[in-house]
Amino acid sequence: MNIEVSRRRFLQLAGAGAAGTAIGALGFGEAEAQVSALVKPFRLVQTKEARTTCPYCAVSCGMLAYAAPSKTNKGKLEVVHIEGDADHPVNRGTLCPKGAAAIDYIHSATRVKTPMYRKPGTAKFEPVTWDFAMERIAKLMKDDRDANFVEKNAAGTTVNRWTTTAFLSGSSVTNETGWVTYKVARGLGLLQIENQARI
Amino acid sequence: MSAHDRDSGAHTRVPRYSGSARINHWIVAISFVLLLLSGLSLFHPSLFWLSALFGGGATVRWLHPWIGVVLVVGFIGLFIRFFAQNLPERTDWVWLARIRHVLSGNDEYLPEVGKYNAGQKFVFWSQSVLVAVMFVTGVGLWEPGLAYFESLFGFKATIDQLRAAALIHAAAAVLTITIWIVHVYAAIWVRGTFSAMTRGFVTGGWGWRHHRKWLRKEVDEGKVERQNVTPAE
Amino acid sequence: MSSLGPTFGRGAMTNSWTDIRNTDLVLIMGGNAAEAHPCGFKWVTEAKAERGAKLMVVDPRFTRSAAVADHYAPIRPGSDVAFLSGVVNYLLSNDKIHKEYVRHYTNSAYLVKEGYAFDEGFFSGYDESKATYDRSSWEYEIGADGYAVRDMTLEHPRSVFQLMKKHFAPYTPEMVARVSGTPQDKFLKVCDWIASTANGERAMTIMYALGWTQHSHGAQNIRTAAMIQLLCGNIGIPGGGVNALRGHSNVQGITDVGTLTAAIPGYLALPTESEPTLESHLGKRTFKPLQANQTSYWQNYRKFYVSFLKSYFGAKATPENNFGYDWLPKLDVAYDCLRMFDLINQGKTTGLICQGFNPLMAIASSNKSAAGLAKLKFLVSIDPIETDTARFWENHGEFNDVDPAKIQTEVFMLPVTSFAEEAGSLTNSSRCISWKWQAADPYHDSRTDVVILADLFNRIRKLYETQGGKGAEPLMAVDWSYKDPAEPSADELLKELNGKALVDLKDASGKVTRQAGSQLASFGEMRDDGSTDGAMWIYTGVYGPAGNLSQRRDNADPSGLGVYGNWGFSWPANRRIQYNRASADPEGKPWSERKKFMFWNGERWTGPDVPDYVPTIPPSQATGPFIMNPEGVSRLWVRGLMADGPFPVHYEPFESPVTNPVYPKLKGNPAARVFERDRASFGNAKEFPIVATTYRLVEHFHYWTKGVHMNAVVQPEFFVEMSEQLAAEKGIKHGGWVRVWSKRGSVKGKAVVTKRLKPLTIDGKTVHTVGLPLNFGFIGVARKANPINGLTPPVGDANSQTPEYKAFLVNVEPIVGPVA
Amino acid sequence: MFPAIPNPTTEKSAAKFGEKDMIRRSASTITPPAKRQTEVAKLIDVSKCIGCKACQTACLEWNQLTEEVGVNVGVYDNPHDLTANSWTLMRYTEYENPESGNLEWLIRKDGCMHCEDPGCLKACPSPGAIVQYSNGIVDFVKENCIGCGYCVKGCPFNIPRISKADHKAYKCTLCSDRVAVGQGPACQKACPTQAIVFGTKDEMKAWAAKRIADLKSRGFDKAGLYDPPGVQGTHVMYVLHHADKPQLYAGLANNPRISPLVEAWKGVGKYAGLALIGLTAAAGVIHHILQGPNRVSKEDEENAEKLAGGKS
Repeated sequence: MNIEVSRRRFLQLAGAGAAGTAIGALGFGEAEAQVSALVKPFRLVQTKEARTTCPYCAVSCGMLAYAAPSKTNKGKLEVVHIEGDADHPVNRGTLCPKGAAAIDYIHSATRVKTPMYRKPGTAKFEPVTWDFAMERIAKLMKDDRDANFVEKNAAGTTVNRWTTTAFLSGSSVTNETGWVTYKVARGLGLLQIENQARI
Repeated sequence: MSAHDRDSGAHTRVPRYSGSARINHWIVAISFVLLLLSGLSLFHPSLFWLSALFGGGATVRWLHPWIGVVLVVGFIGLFIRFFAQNLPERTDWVWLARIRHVLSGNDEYLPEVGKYNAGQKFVFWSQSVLVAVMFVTGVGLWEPGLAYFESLFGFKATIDQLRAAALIHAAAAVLTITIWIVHVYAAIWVRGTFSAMTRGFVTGGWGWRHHRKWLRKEVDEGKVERQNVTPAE
Repeated sequence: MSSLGPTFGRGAMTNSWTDIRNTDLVLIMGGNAAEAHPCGFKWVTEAKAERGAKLMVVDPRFTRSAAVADHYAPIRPGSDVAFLSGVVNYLLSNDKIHKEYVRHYTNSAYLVKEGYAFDEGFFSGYDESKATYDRSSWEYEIGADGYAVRDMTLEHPRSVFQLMKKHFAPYTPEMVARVSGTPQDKFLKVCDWIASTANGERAMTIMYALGWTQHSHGAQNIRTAAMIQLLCGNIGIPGGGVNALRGHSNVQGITDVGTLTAAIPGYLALPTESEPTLESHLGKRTFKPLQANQTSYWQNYRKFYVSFLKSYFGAKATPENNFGYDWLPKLDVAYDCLRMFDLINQGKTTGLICQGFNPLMAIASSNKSAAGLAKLKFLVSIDPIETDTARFWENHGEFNDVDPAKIQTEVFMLPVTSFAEEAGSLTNSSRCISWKWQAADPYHDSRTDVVILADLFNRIRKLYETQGGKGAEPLMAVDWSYKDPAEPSADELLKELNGKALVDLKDASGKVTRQAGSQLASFGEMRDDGSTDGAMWIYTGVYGPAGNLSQRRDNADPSGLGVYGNWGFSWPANRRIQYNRASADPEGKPWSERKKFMFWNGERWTGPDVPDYVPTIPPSQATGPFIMNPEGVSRLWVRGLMADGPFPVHYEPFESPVTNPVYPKLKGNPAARVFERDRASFGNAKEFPIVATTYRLVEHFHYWTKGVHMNAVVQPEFFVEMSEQLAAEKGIKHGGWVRVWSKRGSVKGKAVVTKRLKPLTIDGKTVHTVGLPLNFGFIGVARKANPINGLTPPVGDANSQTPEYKAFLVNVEPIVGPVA
Repeated sequence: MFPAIPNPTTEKSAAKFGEKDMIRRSASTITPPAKRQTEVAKLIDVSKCIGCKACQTACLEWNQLTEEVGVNVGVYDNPHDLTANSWTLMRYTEYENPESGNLEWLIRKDGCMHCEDPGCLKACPSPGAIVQYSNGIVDFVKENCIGCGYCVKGCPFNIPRISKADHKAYKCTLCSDRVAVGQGPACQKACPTQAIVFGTKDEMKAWAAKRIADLKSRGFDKAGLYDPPGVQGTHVMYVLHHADKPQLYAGLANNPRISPLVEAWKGVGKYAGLALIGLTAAAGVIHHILQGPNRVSKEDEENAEKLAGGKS
């Protein structure tokens, strides 16, 4: 029994490449065939590792996500295990009860799989295509904007604002997503933009 | 009829157990043997091979308690049938006091005995108690069964109770097996006994020798049958 | 954040998670770090184990933070200012302050101009009819040289120091006990331990979170804490700081990016309609120094603003059109979330898009929110998981008792990728930007937020292109010149946030310092003439010429002080401890060997961190360490920067069991945000005698993990925590069902009767507190519950508009539970 | 900070221990290997534990266990007890310390202690269903388990649980599959405050000593290590602030040893029982040899006939 206790210093830019590499090349068949008599085989063998960040609180712990071909979502890689990144200076490999269970968030029973639409007055959601959903939302927004956009206020100042639609922005999205959100929401002239910072 | 009966030249026979009593007895007896074998397989590693008779340890684990249930149900039948005749009497103490003569086979020095002698009554009562004990403690060891009984009776067994149950179950098993050996041996040693549980009859002589008071009662009630012809088995 | 900014200059966690290991004393108050930030809390346990640090927890409940504390003091919800003011008074009246620090690094010596006053809880300038202050009298006396007047002896009666002594004098230990219910011995132990750090030898860190912000006087809670740290000299030093432990994994980054009603990325301001021209906007914000030789970094505001406009409108932003300033929407009023839901409830807002947001659960007064949602024309939920909001129209029995047929809202749920299915950068609570890599493919039909929003934007723009419509010009002006307009890459977007040179940048001698097209290495390179862009100046450097530094993963720590300077990139300019110049004395020498961090080596500022300072300014110039502030020093007295006063005052919560014992004339924060329509929804102590406070549990994250199986396993069901005394009084059984109701709503749950909550004696009267965890709702795999915000009051903090979730009034009764 | 164990590799690597390192096997006699591996241990520092249950979810996640969503019964303990799917559990105790007057919230992570002298293994009747490796890990081998539940009674800490689904016994494996590739158990890796650390048993004892010194400096005079000698020590140990009163911590055994009942049952009981049975049988045989059968004589029959004849 030899536990290597030295801290590993990790190289910069050490994350895994993008997902979706040829799955066959990873040799999962072999891993599944391996059967050990007593001690179970280590289940991360030949999975694909990527360094990600916990989606929950603002400690923003470093996580390692291990992916393998999905059994239910054919042709796609899905996460099969998550643990803390021991190289991360803040969390040092640890995770809290939420981070340690984050795989169940990915595979949550209430995960939305496909665009869903609820018609006025009905009692259920129905699946729709992306195209239908996006076209309909764009139309609803344009109608509202056309009806309520204010180019100049009473004093004649150019104000270019649209105050009848609100955008609540998530605080667990990436900075880049945040910037796109900002650009889109402000670009439309929205003033009712908020995130979780205040609450 | 056994050779012994022929040798003794019996001409009377007395019904001792009805058909249903015999079936009842043999259900209990077979259950007992199965329980003994399956129980022993879990009792000591050197006997684990016995589990193979049942198809492996896992089968033993689930089968043993169910056989136990069969035994308990059967035993309750026996108990109801026989408990009245097993109530202690004064003569039992005399019989016990003369246990030396019992072991020597000198029945003539013993008081006249009813349907059961004190030894049989001891077997009856001790097995009755032990079956009850085995059942209660057995439930404690019975994984799915325990949960059922717990919800049925609204209690939660503590781990110490369960540990005690395991010990008591094992100790009771040893005792019950020991007493069972005595029971079986007595049936073997006292020749002429087996037919009571196989065919339901004993010879009059057997009754005269071992249970004379009972024989007198049977005679009074006219239950003794004459046999003029030597049986031809 | 709206209190740290006015005090120190920037509104973010001053130190880093890993720096907490350098502390000697930790105060957790207004937060519950062990439960809300377990992996950050590790550094508290580390400081305890390795440095012998002590941990104090002040909380209405004996929390899991308190479980590992050296000292626990109970407090009534909503009385933190009184408690902390008591500490300030203790430090001042016992002269246990870090004198030199206070003299040189705070505005204690500044004279306040004549006319400023404080009387019976009110500052000068209060307008009762508008419930606001005219803050013009809250200013310094300005000398003939144009600079603020100081008295370095701190003796002048109008010096901030003397005003402060007077202001805090009423908060004696007796008063603290009366208001907060904290036994005097427990309070004094806190004071004593804090005072032990009022020197350059020892450090204290304060860790807080929403337990301080979510009050009608939330910002003032933090202000008082910041003052304590300044009096002890604990800002800018390792192991010190006022550390705001933020909620979501990228709430810091998203706050930086500024998806807030009045923000522009990097803490610039969205113009108001009273600022019709670019100059009128910039003029108000380009602060001149208030003292000689001060950095007053906001002097560069226009460079950052113009660079932002260049990123936002691209080539269309020219000097001739004021870089597109006219196209920006102008505020008539700030639309914070309370106002947003007030308008939704009034039917004035007709569309709502929720991106990773569950407002039905998260916003105060859920019943008001639910009624509002039903008036919307359309609602779009962009979330990996189903939210209660997205299903607000669905009947869930007593947990969401609505009639779908009567709700005409069109609702969309758009599946979005989860955290593991996308790449990009996140900024943690201590401002460190780090990259995450994509681990798996998008789940089923889900798409990234970027793809969804780009699609939406492109579709709408196309509609305007083909059909025309109102306000088409500003919409079309937005720059969208991405390589793939349908899917801007994370790499491209981070580069855009960082900024680049648009033409060759030259120094005074004409030498090219940065070639056209090259990424900027620092915001110091930004220009106000349109020759640079950069959407968010504070992030400049994260993706400079050397590449994407958020991807750096070198966890070397040569100083052993937990700096990790080459891990990711910490804004601003990769500084890990803000205001770190204050770790040295005015001569530039460390306050002590024990607290050595940044120092002047005779030629420049050096040390393990990047100096939060111009590295070549010698100590002789007396440039202050708080470079964002025009004073160069921090503010014990914040001038007119806060809506409810330059000094903190104990305000009772809007629903309080007692009259304000310090200033009986005050009824709540006089400047708090309340809509007139909502005033009737406050309950009184007669009907609702019990104080309630809401909080999250360590097993759950807000409203997400009720849909996460394992978390539902370890904490399956809503409950109500209460003391044994209250349970006995009400005949409530441990584990039995109870109903809790306020003036606004009602919830029911199991009673957790505990020794960890105790009744307190407030102003002579016994006050009970119940604890209400917030993590449950009607969608998910955990047991269903009513939204806890059905109980909370619609009142917001005067500065941040954060609702008062942490202290309100309820009543409790035992009930027969549902048959299940 | 106890040094973090490096991240796992996804490359295949040889297991660091296996069948050859077995030192005990239930209901079997085996020859232990000549050389023991370095003993490993998990140290649970109760004084650092914040009761967050990260260990619980990490355990469920790594071991791919699906536990039921329960209910709240007025306490933070969820599930309410160990189950076949919950191999570890936080147990919470509110204790008002009479000496200091302070409330203490004692939170103990319950689970298999990996005893040096494992009662479960001793009680197990099924050969090879429970094994102990020379590094100290006590592991259940599902294929050999018959689900009898004797391990539950044999365990001095009441840890194993029988699955209602497959009727096999389950408990913490100390993540033997992780330890076999040089990793620590999942709970240890997750633990946010390093209240759980993992290493060689000697390292753990040394680390515990440091923690105990810190606790003593904070007024916990009775702080100490829980490595109970009654089971010859354990490979999961606790640092307790009140080592003199382990029962304060949700009934942690004061002086755990294999229950005398179990000892009686599985130790001397086995032999005494078999002996008694054997002796009884032997007595019968001897009696029969010495005494011969007890036969009914001709006279008996005649007397019976006479009796019957007289009456009928």
